[in-house]
Amino acid sequence: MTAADLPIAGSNSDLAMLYRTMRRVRSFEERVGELFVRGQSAGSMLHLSIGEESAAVGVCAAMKPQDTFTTHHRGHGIFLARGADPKRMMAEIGGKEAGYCHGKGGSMHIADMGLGHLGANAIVGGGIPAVVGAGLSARHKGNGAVSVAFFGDGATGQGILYESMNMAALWKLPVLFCCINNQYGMGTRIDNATANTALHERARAFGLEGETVDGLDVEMVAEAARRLVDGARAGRPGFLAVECYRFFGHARKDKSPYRDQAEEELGRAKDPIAFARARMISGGLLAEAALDAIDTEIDAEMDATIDFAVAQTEPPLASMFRDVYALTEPEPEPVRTRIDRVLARN
Amino acid sequence: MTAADLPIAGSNSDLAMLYRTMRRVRSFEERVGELFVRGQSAGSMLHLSIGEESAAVGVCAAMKPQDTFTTHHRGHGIFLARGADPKRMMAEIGGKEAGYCHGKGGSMHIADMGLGHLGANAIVGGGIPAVVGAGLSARHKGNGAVSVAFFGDGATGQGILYESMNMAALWKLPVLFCCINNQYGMGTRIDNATANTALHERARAFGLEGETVDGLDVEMVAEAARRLVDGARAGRPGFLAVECYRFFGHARKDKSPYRDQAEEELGRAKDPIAFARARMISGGLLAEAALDAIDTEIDAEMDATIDFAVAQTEPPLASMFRDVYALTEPEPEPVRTRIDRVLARN
Amino acid sequence: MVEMTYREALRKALADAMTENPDIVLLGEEVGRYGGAYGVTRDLIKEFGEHRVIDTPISEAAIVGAAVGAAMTGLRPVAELMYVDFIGMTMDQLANQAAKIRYMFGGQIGVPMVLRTQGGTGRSAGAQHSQSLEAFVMHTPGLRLAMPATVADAYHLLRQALVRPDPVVFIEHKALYTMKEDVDLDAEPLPWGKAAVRRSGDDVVIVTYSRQVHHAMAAAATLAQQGVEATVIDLRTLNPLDFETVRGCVEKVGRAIVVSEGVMTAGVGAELSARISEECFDFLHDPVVRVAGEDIPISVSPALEAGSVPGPALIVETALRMLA
Amino acid sequence: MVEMTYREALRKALADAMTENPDIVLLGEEVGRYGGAYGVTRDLIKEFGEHRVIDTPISEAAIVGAAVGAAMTGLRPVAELMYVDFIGMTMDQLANQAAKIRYMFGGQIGVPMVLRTQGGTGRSAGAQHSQSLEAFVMHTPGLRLAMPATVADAYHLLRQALVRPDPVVFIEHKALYTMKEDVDLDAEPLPWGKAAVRRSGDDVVIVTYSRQVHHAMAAAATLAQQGVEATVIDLRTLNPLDFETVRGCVEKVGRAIVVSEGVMTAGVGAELSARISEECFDFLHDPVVRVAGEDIPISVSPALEAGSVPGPALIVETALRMLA
Ligand SMILES: Cc1ncc(C[n+]2csc(CCOP(=O)(O)OP(=O)(O)O)c2C)c(N)n1
Ligand SMILES: Cc1ncc(C[n+]2csc(CCOP(=O)(O)OP(=O)(O)O)c2C)c(N)n1
Ligand SMILES: [Mg+2]
Ligand SMILES: [Mg+2]
Repeated sequence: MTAADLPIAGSNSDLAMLYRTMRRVRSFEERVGELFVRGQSAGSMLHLSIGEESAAVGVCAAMKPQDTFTTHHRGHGIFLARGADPKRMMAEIGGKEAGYCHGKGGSMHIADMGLGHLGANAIVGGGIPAVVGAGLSARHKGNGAVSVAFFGDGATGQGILYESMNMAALWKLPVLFCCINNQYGMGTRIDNATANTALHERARAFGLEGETVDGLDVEMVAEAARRLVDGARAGRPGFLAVECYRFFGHARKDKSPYRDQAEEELGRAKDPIAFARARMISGGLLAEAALDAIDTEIDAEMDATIDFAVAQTEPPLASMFRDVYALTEPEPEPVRTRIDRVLARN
Repeated sequence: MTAADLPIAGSNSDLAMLYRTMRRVRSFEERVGELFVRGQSAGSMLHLSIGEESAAVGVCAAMKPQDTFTTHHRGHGIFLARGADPKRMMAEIGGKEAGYCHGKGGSMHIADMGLGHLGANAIVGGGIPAVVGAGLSARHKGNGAVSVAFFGDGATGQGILYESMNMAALWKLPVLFCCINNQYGMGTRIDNATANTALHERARAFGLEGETVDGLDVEMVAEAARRLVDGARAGRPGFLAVECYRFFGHARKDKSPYRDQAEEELGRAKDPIAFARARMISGGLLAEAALDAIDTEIDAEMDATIDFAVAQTEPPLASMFRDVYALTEPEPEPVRTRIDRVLARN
Repeated sequence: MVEMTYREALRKALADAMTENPDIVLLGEEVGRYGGAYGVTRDLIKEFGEHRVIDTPISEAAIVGAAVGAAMTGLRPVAELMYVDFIGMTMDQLANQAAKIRYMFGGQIGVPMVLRTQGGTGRSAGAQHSQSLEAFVMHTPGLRLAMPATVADAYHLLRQALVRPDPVVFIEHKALYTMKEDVDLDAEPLPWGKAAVRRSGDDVVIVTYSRQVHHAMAAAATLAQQGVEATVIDLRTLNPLDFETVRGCVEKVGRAIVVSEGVMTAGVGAELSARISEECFDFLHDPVVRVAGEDIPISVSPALEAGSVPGPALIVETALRMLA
Repeated sequence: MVEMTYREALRKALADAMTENPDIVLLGEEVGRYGGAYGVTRDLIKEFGEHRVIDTPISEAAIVGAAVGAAMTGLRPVAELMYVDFIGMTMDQLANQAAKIRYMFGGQIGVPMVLRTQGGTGRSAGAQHSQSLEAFVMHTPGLRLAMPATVADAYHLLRQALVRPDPVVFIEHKALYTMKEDVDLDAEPLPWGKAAVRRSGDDVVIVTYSRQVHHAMAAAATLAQQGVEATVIDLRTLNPLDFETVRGCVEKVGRAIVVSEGVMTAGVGAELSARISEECFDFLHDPVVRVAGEDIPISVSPALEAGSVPGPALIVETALRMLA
């Protein structure tokens, strides 16, 4: 399946479609949480993007089929917004053979070349410089592709972000740096990680177009993203910070003891899905009932992803040695084989 | 010899003293070149600071005895401005036992704890984060020490600079980041390394006080440095870019084929020493003859550093195993000893 | 004797050392308010304040670099690297700065810092959160390296690391944090740099460290049931390396298996196997066998993850075949 | 046959490959206008333009990271790391990204890039510009590693690296750039991954690579004058490692010396010594001996620098004593 022949979920930016996509993201993330509770996930390092759906959906809506992107560890929503198959995603999160990466990558290492997903990354900032390289490829091939690096506010602590922004600006590459600022890096609130939280100012100081947008309104996010993605395509690389709030703990086991109730309630009140829903109803775009119907349909689709993932098989043990190197190369020699040879003399 | 009992050369900032110190730096650097030509230097990786004396001298003039600093690979002038013994410096550059580091460090790794010199570094950007740690120490001990990181424009390509500036701003540490912008990193002119050459803007975006000053006028540099060093001491970390020009090649063997005559002449015309000299004469501060006398005296002193260095002995071979670990620890076992043990059976 | 977990012992070592030495400061990601990703520094910020337990931005390179500068100016920093997998971002500050400063500067100054981190498999954390990278450190002159396997060593090695004059990389194992042991912390500890013979037997010597010590002990117990007596050596520190203890046991027994969780090729097992083969040549009845991690990345799939590293079964099987 | 330097051969390999494959781009510090710190890329920017020979800011981590992204999107990047000593800043992008992407993503995509760099002593460049750090790479599954010793290999191994499907770290030796040899580049080269037996002798096998091959050959010549015949194996690539060739020679001769310039502990020599001892156990008359760099940093003092690494004399001395 390639980006070309697949309907990029976000690429239609009318509000109903944006709502639907955000709703699919949230419904999926809720099911990821359930997969964990049912002990069917591979590990507990599962980072839900609930509360920041507008960033994933709004920015993906501005991307074209030939565009590419990398994400951070909290990337489920971005990939779904790009048109991922939730079943294969859930299977990967369960560490199953049917997953996007055959159970080797898991939640933090999902990728799909068909959709231009150059990979999620478990290293904070680790996926950022790749878009500079993708930008060089686009320039070289003249294929008009933009490459977007999605990362969190915490990644602004990583020097490689600045090295990458400097290169993109210097070479005028078709690149967008998208910072999903959910206010927290694990237990550290952004103002405990930096003295100036107006992150776009740094990008401007390096010569990039830099903006910050409120993630509450997905239409505003989509609009800002379109401006910056189109600018990047025209050789004006950019930076977009989307302000939102991480509704739940950092990973499945974190109950956020480090922040208080009041702050959480305030943060969760900034719900882009509820906001879009209200606007559609008040604007007479869609009636409550119609929206409920959409939600029910989506929840049913997402319920199925759990059953699918649970039903899948673990990758075969021998697959462990596959894909360390290209298939045309010999696989690494198993330790057992080496021990056998050493002990063969006996 | 400690900073306290040593007259910090730069610490007197009247123009005559600033001139004298700049002149000593240049005279020393010229002798370093001569040491190389005479085949008496340890290697050819010798980076002369000719043309950028005002940065070293102006900033050191703003520092106090308890202050500390790190430098980049082009750090001779900074250390001299701080009050280094040119003989021991030259001996180190010659790789001799009498040098500051007993011939192990050389030109790119001179250090002296007595003068608060935490070390020159051969890794571009490598010495920058140390000042954040020195800042933490000063905060912890309440000794009012400021720590200054000296580095070149090329180091602005290194992410660790931004990680360090972010920490310093976040923690309000007594730290100054001093970028000696001589317009080049090896053969790369600054505008081929970044899209925005107004480097202080980056520092400001991280929440630091940021300024750029023209290195032609050492008094202006000293004034800006005092403002920022005092600010840092008061908990307002800063960044100072000193604009100058690298008069000669990157290292001893580089003839700068990558830049044209015209540009070089323009650059070399920005000579902080000639500028200070002219100002003192026109201002009637010192007469030409008096200045010539100073120059002659300094040149004689610096000539002696070559003779001194050449006369020194190489470090004893056995010293190779010393100082890998503390003297209280056993030295690493020589390869020969290990081979002996293995072959002892024969 | 009190019962305590590996995590609690580490925390107590930090608390006790910080109480004794006011110049010890902790810095790292989430070490303060969050209490450490694995809870080792829980509540230390309440006890010692945020100027001694410093939450940092996500800047591994600068964290280590700041620790270097702090150590050079009179503090005794303990930098925490949340996962040893992130050492790649710090290798310049660690290997080119911390490790070489004393030497390059001719012995003028040392860098008495501790870099605490943790590694290993066991949590389906995937290729970038499950590695065992101690070989990088062992291959870098100037860096000391401690890897505690027991609760008592978690405490004592950390206390000892905090009085060493040189930089110490201290690698914990994520699968051991909840391990409980009865310990008497007042009992005289083994000296720094000394290996521990955890069990003695005359048939085969198993040389290992960190979590694999427990796999080796489990294997030894199984082997005993089959009449095979194994000596198990816990190296405790890889630099300094107590090869004398290894030599003594191997020369007596004549057979050695070296076990490490890190990938086999050019790993710690290679150094141990090479030294034993070179220096105990005339005493070996059989070639040294390396039991180590496969030369592959770690998968999130629990099945593949478990299959990628040694366990008791492989050690038992290897010993039995060696003695067959 | 034409006479050519190691540097010229490398440059020709890049030029020829770039002419054949328009997707090859070079990026790194000073590779363009300056022509490379050691002149390997001199004038290539004039020939191929600044979009294929890209001067970068001083950002090692992002240079490697950009090469990874370029390789994943259809280019064949050759990133230059000016000194292997700077690998510390790139280890995350190299070991956690380039090396693991194919695996983590289940084989969807590879990272066909080459990281060209140079290492070793010989220029009084000091502790941060004289290291031999190939062991870090050899210990990282997913990375191939080539280290040419001859002018012909400088050309052929680089050409071969540029058609490999996986990331290749290509480490040149700074002391070899000016070395001249007569080469016939049209002659069929040895296949990728095959070691070269540079000289055959029945008394001792010397296994090495890169610059130490020349020290080993010089030692072998001296030894021959004293009636000792040495086999000298040039491994050429450390991953893949052609152990079959080593095994064949060692089983025939029964004595082996492994030589590397990098520090001894946990280095490449350890892996080679361990494998030979483990796999050729019954054929060894004597223990394998490692001749390697001292476990110390490199000094700028020419005397100390030279004393820190192996030279022909130590190899000769070791062989003679082994055969005594
Ligand atoms: C290099 C690195 N350092 C630290 C971590 C541990 N870690 C994982 S996520 C995270 C917080 C990241 O915060 P942010 O970038 O804001 O992303 P978010 O989790 O908020 O989406 C940290 C510190 C890591 N995975 N990689
Ligand atoms: C990490 C690192 N990358 C590259 C180099 C090679 N190098 C040495 S100096 C230099 C240029 C530095 O330029 P700048 O920072 O402006 O200092 P200047 O030489 O102009 O004083 C380079 C690229 C190095 N020593 N360290
Ligand atoms: Mg965040
Ligand atoms: Mg410069």
